[in-house]
Amino acid sequence: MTEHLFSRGHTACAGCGQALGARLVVDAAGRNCIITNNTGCLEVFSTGFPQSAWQVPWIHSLFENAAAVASGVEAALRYQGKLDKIKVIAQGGDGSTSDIGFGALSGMVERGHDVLYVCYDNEAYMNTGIQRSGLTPFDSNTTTSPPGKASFGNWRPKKPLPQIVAAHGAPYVATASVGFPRDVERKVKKALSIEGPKYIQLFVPCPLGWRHEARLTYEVARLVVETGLFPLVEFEDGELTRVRQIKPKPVEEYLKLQGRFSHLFRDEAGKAEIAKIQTIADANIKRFGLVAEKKEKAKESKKQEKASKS
Amino acid sequence: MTEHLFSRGHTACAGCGQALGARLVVDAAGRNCIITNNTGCLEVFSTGFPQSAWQVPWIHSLFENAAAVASGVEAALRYQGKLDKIKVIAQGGDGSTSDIGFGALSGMVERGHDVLYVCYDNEAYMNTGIQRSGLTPFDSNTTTSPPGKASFGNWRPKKPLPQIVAAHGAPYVATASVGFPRDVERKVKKALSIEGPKYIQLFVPCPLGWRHEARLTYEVARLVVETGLFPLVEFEDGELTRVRQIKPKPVEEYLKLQGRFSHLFRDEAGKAEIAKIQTIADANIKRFGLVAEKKEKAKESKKQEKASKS
Amino acid sequence: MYAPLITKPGSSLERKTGSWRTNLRPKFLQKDCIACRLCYLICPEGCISGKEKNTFISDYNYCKGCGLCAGVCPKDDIEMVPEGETK
Amino acid sequence: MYAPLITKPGSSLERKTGSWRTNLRPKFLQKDCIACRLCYLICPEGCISGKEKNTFISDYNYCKGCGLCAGVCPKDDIEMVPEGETK
Amino acid sequence: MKEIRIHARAGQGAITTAQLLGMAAFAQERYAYAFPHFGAARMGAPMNSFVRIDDKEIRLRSQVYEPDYVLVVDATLMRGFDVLSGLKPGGAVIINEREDVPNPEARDGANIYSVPANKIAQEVLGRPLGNTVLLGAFAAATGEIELEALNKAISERFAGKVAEGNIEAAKRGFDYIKENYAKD
Amino acid sequence: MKEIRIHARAGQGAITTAQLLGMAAFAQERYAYAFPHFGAARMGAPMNSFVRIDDKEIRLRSQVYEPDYVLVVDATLMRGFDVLSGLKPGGAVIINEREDVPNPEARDGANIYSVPANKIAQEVLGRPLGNTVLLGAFAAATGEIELEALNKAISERFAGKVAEGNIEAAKRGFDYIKENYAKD
Amino acid sequence: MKEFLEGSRTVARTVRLCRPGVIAAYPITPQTHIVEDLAQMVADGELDSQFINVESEHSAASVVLGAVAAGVRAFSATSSQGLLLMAEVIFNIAGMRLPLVIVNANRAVSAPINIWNDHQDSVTVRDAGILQFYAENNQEVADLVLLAYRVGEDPKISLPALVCMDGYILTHGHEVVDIPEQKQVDKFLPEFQPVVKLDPENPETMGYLGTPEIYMETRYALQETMLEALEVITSASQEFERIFGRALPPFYEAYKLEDAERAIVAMGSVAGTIKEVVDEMRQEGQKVGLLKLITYRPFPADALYEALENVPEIAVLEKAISMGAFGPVYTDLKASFQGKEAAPKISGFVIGLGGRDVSKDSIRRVFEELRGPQTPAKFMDVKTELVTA
Amino acid sequence: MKEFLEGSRTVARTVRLCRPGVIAAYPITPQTHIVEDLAQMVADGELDSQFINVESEHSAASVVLGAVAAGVRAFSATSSQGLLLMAEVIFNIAGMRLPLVIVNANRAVSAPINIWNDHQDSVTVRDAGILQFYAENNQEVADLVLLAYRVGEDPKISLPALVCMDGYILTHGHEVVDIPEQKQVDKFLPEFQPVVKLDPENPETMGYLGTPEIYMETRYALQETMLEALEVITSASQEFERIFGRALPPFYEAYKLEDAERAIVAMGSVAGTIKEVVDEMRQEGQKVGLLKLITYRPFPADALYEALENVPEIAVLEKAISMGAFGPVYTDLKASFQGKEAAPKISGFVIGLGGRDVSKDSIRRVFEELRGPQTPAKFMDVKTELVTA
Ligand SMILES: Cc1ncc(C[n+]2csc(CCOP(=O)(O)OP(=O)(O)O)c2C)c(N)n1
Ligand SMILES: Cc1ncc(C[n+]2csc(CCOP(=O)(O)OP(=O)(O)O)c2C)c(N)n1
Ligand code: SF4
Ligand code: SF4
Ligand code: SF4
Ligand code: SF4
Ligand code: SF4
Ligand code: SF4
Ligand SMILES: [Mg+2]
Ligand SMILES: [Mg+2]
Repeated sequence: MTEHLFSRGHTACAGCGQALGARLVVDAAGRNCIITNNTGCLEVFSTGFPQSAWQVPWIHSLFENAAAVASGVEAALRYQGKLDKIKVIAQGGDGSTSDIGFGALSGMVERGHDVLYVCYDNEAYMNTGIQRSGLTPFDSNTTTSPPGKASFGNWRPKKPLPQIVAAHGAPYVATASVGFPRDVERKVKKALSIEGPKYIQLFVPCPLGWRHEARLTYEVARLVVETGLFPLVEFEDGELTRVRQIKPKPVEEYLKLQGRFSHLFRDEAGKAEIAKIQTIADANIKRFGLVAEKKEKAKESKKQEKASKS
Repeated sequence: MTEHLFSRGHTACAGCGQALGARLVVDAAGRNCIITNNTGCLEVFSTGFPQSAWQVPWIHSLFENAAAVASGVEAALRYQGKLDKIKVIAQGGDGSTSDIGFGALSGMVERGHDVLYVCYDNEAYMNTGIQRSGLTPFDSNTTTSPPGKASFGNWRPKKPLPQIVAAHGAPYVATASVGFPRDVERKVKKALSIEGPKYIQLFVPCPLGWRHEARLTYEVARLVVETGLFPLVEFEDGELTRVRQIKPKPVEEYLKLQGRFSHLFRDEAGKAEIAKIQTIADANIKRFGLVAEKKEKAKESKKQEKASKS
Repeated sequence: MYAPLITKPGSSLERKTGSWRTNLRPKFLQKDCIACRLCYLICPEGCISGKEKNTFISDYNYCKGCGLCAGVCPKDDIEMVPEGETK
Repeated sequence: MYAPLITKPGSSLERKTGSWRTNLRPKFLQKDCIACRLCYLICPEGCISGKEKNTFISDYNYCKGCGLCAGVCPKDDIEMVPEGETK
Repeated sequence: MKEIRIHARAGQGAITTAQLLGMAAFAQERYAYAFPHFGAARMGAPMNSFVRIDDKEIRLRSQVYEPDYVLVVDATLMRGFDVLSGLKPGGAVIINEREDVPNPEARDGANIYSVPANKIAQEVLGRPLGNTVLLGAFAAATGEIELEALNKAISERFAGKVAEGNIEAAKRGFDYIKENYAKD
Repeated sequence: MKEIRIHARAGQGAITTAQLLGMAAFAQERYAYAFPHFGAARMGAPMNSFVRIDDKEIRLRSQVYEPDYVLVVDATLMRGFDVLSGLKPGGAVIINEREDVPNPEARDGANIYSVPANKIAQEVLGRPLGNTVLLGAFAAATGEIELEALNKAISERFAGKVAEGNIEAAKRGFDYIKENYAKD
Repeated sequence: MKEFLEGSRTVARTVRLCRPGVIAAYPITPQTHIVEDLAQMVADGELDSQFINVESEHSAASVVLGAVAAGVRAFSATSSQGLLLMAEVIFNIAGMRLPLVIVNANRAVSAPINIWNDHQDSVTVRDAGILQFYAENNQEVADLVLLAYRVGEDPKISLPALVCMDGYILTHGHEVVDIPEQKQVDKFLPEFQPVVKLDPENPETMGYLGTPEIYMETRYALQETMLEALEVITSASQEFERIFGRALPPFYEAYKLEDAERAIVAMGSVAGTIKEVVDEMRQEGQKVGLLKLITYRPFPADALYEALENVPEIAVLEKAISMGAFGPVYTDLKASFQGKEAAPKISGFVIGLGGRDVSKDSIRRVFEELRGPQTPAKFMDVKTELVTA
Repeated sequence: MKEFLEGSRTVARTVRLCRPGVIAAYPITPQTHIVEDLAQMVADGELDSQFINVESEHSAASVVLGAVAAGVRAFSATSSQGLLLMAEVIFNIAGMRLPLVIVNANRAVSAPINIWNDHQDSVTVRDAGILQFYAENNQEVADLVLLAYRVGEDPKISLPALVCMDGYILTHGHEVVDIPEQKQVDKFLPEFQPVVKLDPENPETMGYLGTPEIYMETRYALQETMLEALEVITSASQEFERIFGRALPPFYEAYKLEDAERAIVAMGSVAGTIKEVVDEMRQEGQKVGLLKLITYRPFPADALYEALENVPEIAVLEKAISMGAFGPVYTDLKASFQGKEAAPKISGFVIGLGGRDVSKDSIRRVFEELRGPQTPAKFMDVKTELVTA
């Protein structure tokens, strides 16, 4: 059996996108890396004492500090003169990354540490039972953004974290999805070839939290890209440098597979909500030029929108 | 005597840009506001027990949580049905805003609270004696980024906080400088007329920490804008909508007034550093189109830089 | 002396999560396989191995039966079958 | 009962920071003033008052002598003078 | 006081099962304490839940070590694990039977009830979730709770169709025991 | 043990002054403890620093309540504040004199030395920072430290021109006392 | 009305009866069900409250701080790492004299990370000036939430309160509880009348710089107020019984203590198990008893002394320890006895850390060990061989 | 070499001698001068170390955690709010058994905000499993930094340590100190040999999930290790004297205690003032003495009992209090005496909070008050009228 650097025998749910994602990342990184991990599903399902799934040096400290711990590991390697040989990777879920651990991530990027940060984006706090995070998408049903008589679920848009990190001026920022495993591999390798702080936001479906069948993880992870809801993009030094173009599918195709959106398929009001979600996809398509033929048009309209100067 | 809402008798240093800035902000906001304040010079020089300079309800809790406390105040006012009558302002120095309190600010913006956040940017931790913050500019001499045999001072660029907050999608983001007091007034009023999270980064010279004469506060605050080092810009919903155009002056004019840059004026190596700082100004001028005649050209080159799509 | 407890790298191999599989498991038909390695890449357990065409196989000691491999195979060369059936 | 200590709004007025001024103070010439209010706007102490032309004045009980008002006045109608001098 | 141990995999409703049992006891004006015991469980991982039932307030907070009854929601858990462990002499084990997993040998006077709960559930609910069938069987086998009380619990816990289906499922489980096992 | 209280405004070098005094004592192989006492001082706000000098290790950590000597770096602080407060009988006060502020009346045998320190500093250093002048005057007036020790302290604390200037300033302060005050 | 409910739901239902205007919390196992239930109530329009999904516990505490400062009753819940991350804010809330209630689902602290029950989290903030109550069962949790609001909001007190419930054991345990009527609660808990608040009509400055001239006085006032809270708790507990017809002893519950020769002092759900063992051992003729400590801060030193002075052998059973020293309750209790007339043997036992189950057998062994020499911090039920090198 | 130095500079100089590879800190008054000095040394190329300007104390502690986990000696410094914000990380570092040294410039905690000295910050983390030492003067601070590294890095111990120095009084106080030679330090403090570390050659998994099956054992090991540290401190202190030719008593310093009828127990710089008063009162013929506690965690309970058992009246003087209870040292000390043969009168006094100056007169009054009835937590030098409504 070909040995992976993330071993079987971990305790993730069947079909877990994050388990898949973590394996892709560490296999792409290779043996000479050190990983720091925030608290979350990944940490729990890979390190229940006395077993560990990790074949590379790995450390978990707290929920919010993987970026800071990685900064310390990086500084230590720099001090030891080993930084050219050993790569440092910090990782965490969307919750730890966009919310409680965002200060530490922002600090790490601002200081320019030579660390790749990977955010496993399953769009909610899964480890604690599916609560809303800053990366939970609009109208998603989570236990702290439940639909109800007075609510359609999460009432805020998904925090645009890749753009935010890119706005920090990080040398490399990318989004990726486990629906495109080779692309994940390429981006991890590319990131590790660049010096300074790098950020990859990796879309990882969670069958348990999203209430889709385990076998649909791959499909869901492709559809989110193909609808335009999660564009695959790359930024270098804050500038958008590459996007994966799509032939947009309607968002329903993506939403209907998942229990977390099932409340939108009940009545007319739900339809109106789906239309709003379509608007989000359309805005992404426009903003990032995801569709080839519309490329020029998009540029056009951008020009018109252009800032009025005073 | 016309009554200000920030009273005289506070204990700021003579010529303090932050004292001036705070007065401009609260006077523009008017009586019907509640202010939450991070720890920092402003809090210390305005509220040494038993005196307070504030004529509006004001609260300080900790160094890092003004944005969260403001979120709570806002929620309480919303619950009481008073949010249309009372404005909520959170404020803090550059250190609390860009570093330790950035997680709370990011969370506040992400959740969409109806709060204006004002960052008093004096480019270092002044209250604790002039240490480097994320907003300290390149090569600035602070006590934790001192020049020395092995250093020219702060080795990182200033964290692009306005762009970062704008990338969150905040409805309104602006930069301002106490060198342009009426502009400050206008921006505060404009911000308060918009619903949702707003962010103003207000440039406030610190004669003590920057080692410039107290009487130069106004001039320094103008020159930083006129050199392009601190562009006055406005973003709405993440898009740049307005900039103040300048006739660029060389950065030396700005730097030479301040002791924090005096180590750059000693020798040739220093000159090379000043040239780097000029590059920063030039990049700003280009990126934000600060110079009228170059406007079209800037657009041109932007087009060329445009992302290659795959 | 009271030592810190230490876990060993890859010791999760001791935990045979194959027992979690209660309904279906993948059957590798080994007929039309083109060795695209997609199944290998996509398995969240990392329990698929194989190199040449028609050699891919899952380690049932760990396979949780999620069905991703079957879904991803471009040649429909993997089928999910009830637990009882033989490979 | 042990009550929380409370400060009163604007009570900083009790603190006469004018005593910090040791060298110079602004002299409002009240000659060429155009009532642009810039001095009023720029004073970090907020201790300048005035409405009409040539009525602007500083409250020396608080003025720290920073000199900003003198610097900002477009008409050079404010001058920094040694402490001893009279207004 | 009677103590019950429930074996299931995370995601198979062991907590709801325990809760329904407690609710049923409460419906009979008895006291109950129902509580789960996880590892940091992920879907599929083995876990337990426990129930205590008594006529007076329940104060004991420890896990159940010597159950009077055991419910096995997922028979595959019996592979390599002795579900009879700690069972009080004369206690009962109710198993959601599965063809490919043999039931344990009875010992120490244990009563073993084997119910095709998932199969029944598939028929009644359209899904192989045999928990309420097992609870019906439990009511019949042990007499600790009455079927009506269980129905009341189910109607409180679920709504509409789901409730109806589960009430039917419970009844089927109850009947299955009555029909297949002589009272003892 | 001798105790010294220094009055200044934040930014006027009270801490350095205290430090130099301690260093000078140390240069004479004595022990010293020099420490500041701020409010949350901003430039211009009144503040104190303290020095203790002794022939043995100094253990006392409280503020100085009954100084043997007082140094007034900024005479404007005497407006509305009695700098003699707590002064030991026969103690000395050395004041950086200023025309527009009257010196206090001597009482309880206090010796009051008035030195145009800022003026001298302006001449010597080109800046009205009379601290080292005052220290020179202190040396002359009290005999607690020797001028050479003070010079040593200044050379350690400052470098090059600045050191030279301050050594000259200290000397001028020393001489000023010697010339203007009879020894007592 | 009596119902069979999960502990977390019991809390959520009780909190709803308290009509908080702002709820802010950050998810952490095993507190999550509490806030999830509250979120659902708000989503369903059953609870008129601003529910703020914050980005960290530091901010959760800061949001409720802001809300109370603006004059609105507020609620939060947390656990373990969350409470530690709040520590700075909790000291601050107490120092600012802002009353609010936080429910803590007691859980062990990292490292190693562990999501199961012990008391290390809440005892760690025992210095802060936040009232602390520990519940044996879910009825008590509910009752203590009501009491905590009532005492904390008393204008004489104006302090935050932490209501502690054992993680999983109570939070995820379903049992029979009596949920009071809204009008009973409204009677017990009148509208919140803040002592100070943020209000443009009367602009106060809150959270000023406390110079050495007054800082110590504010700390003194906090300590004295804490001690005054002992009285307020007593009267509130009487009022509680009057309104709800159910006793809620103010500081502790004495169980078969009168003639006890050996007694255990303990907090939280383990008290139930101890009661069972006490009953069994009493049946065997052994004079054993229990003192269940409910109010841990303020520490009712005198009341405890009186309750225990005649018991010759006392075991303090704790789910926490101050590393390198002793269990916190043990330490406080010993301090309350030292130098007094009664000099019982007081031993300390550490038990049930990180979800280690506490069986009846463990308790019996404590009663037995208690007869031996005095022990300061004996760990029960540990496999020492695992960690001995 | 003897020099006249500021306390902060003394620390920076000593830290440089310890050759830390990574330094991370966040500024907070009155710790700032320490890190500023270190920053300057790095900028000047005089110290080969990675100096990380972090964005918060939570991250400062996390950065040094990461550095030590990667096998490099690390240093941090903080104070007050900073230490509270680190609390979660400090428990974690201790639980992960990572040795490092943090200097804490002791300062009061908010609210109200106050930048002056007391001990509330460091005592608040006394449960964490971090060694705690308190210094009377700057020589002792320097010496304790050396000792802390040596003990913490001992492979039997492998624990973090907090060296506490009084804010302003010591950090900003200039005095005569003897800074050791580099080669002496290198002898006392050999290269750091981590017990576990992150290394691709030998890939360990650190900070795993500790299930109930093993969690309690890790806590037990931590407590036992803390107690073992008592021995290691003793032998390190002997070694210290051998190498540096200067005594550094391991747990406490006894000052005129042998025949004392009244004694004060205290930590930190106030001990100096007390010594002065003891000398004065001895001159007056009063048999008074001092026990200066240096090692607070682990708490040397037995050693303290032995040192104090013959003193009939003991005052514990503290710059901290557990609100609603007593001073932390008082509590620990009382606990160490309760049930023992010697039953002195032990009174608690709270003093010097938030920079309230402690004068010789205050100390005298404590000695006098000590004669009166036992007091649990008497606040000295407070203007009670300020806060009594
Ligand atoms: C300070 C702190 N707060 C809360 C928690 C509880 N907690 C642990 S993991 C987690 C959710 C993780 O969510 P995410 O980062 O999205 O990772 P996921 O589990 O979804 O992969 C939470 C809330 C904690 N461990 N520490
Ligand atoms: C948790 C915590 N860490 C550190 C501090 C110390 N501190 C108080 S104010 C301050 C600097 C403030 O800098 P900035 O926010 O830029 O405001 P400024 O004083 O420059 O106006 C620091 C480091 C603190 N109060 N709390
Ligand atoms: S809950 Fe979601 S993220 Fe966690 S293990 Fe299961 S599938 Fe993976
Ligand atoms: S230090 Fe700077 S910011 Fe602070 S009061 Fe002085 S001038 Fe203003
Ligand atoms: S069914 Fe799932 S776990 Fe099993 S081999 Fe296929 S992908 Fe892997
Ligand atoms: S996915 Fe299908 S074709 Fe590709 S390697 Fe696997 S079995 Fe072969
Ligand atoms: S000198 Fe400065 S403080 Fe005085 S009035 Fe002018 S601006 Fe105001
Ligand atoms: S700035 Fe000059 S002209 Fe303008 S109002 Fe003031 S004094 Fe008059
Ligand atoms: Mg997630
Ligand atoms: Mg600043």
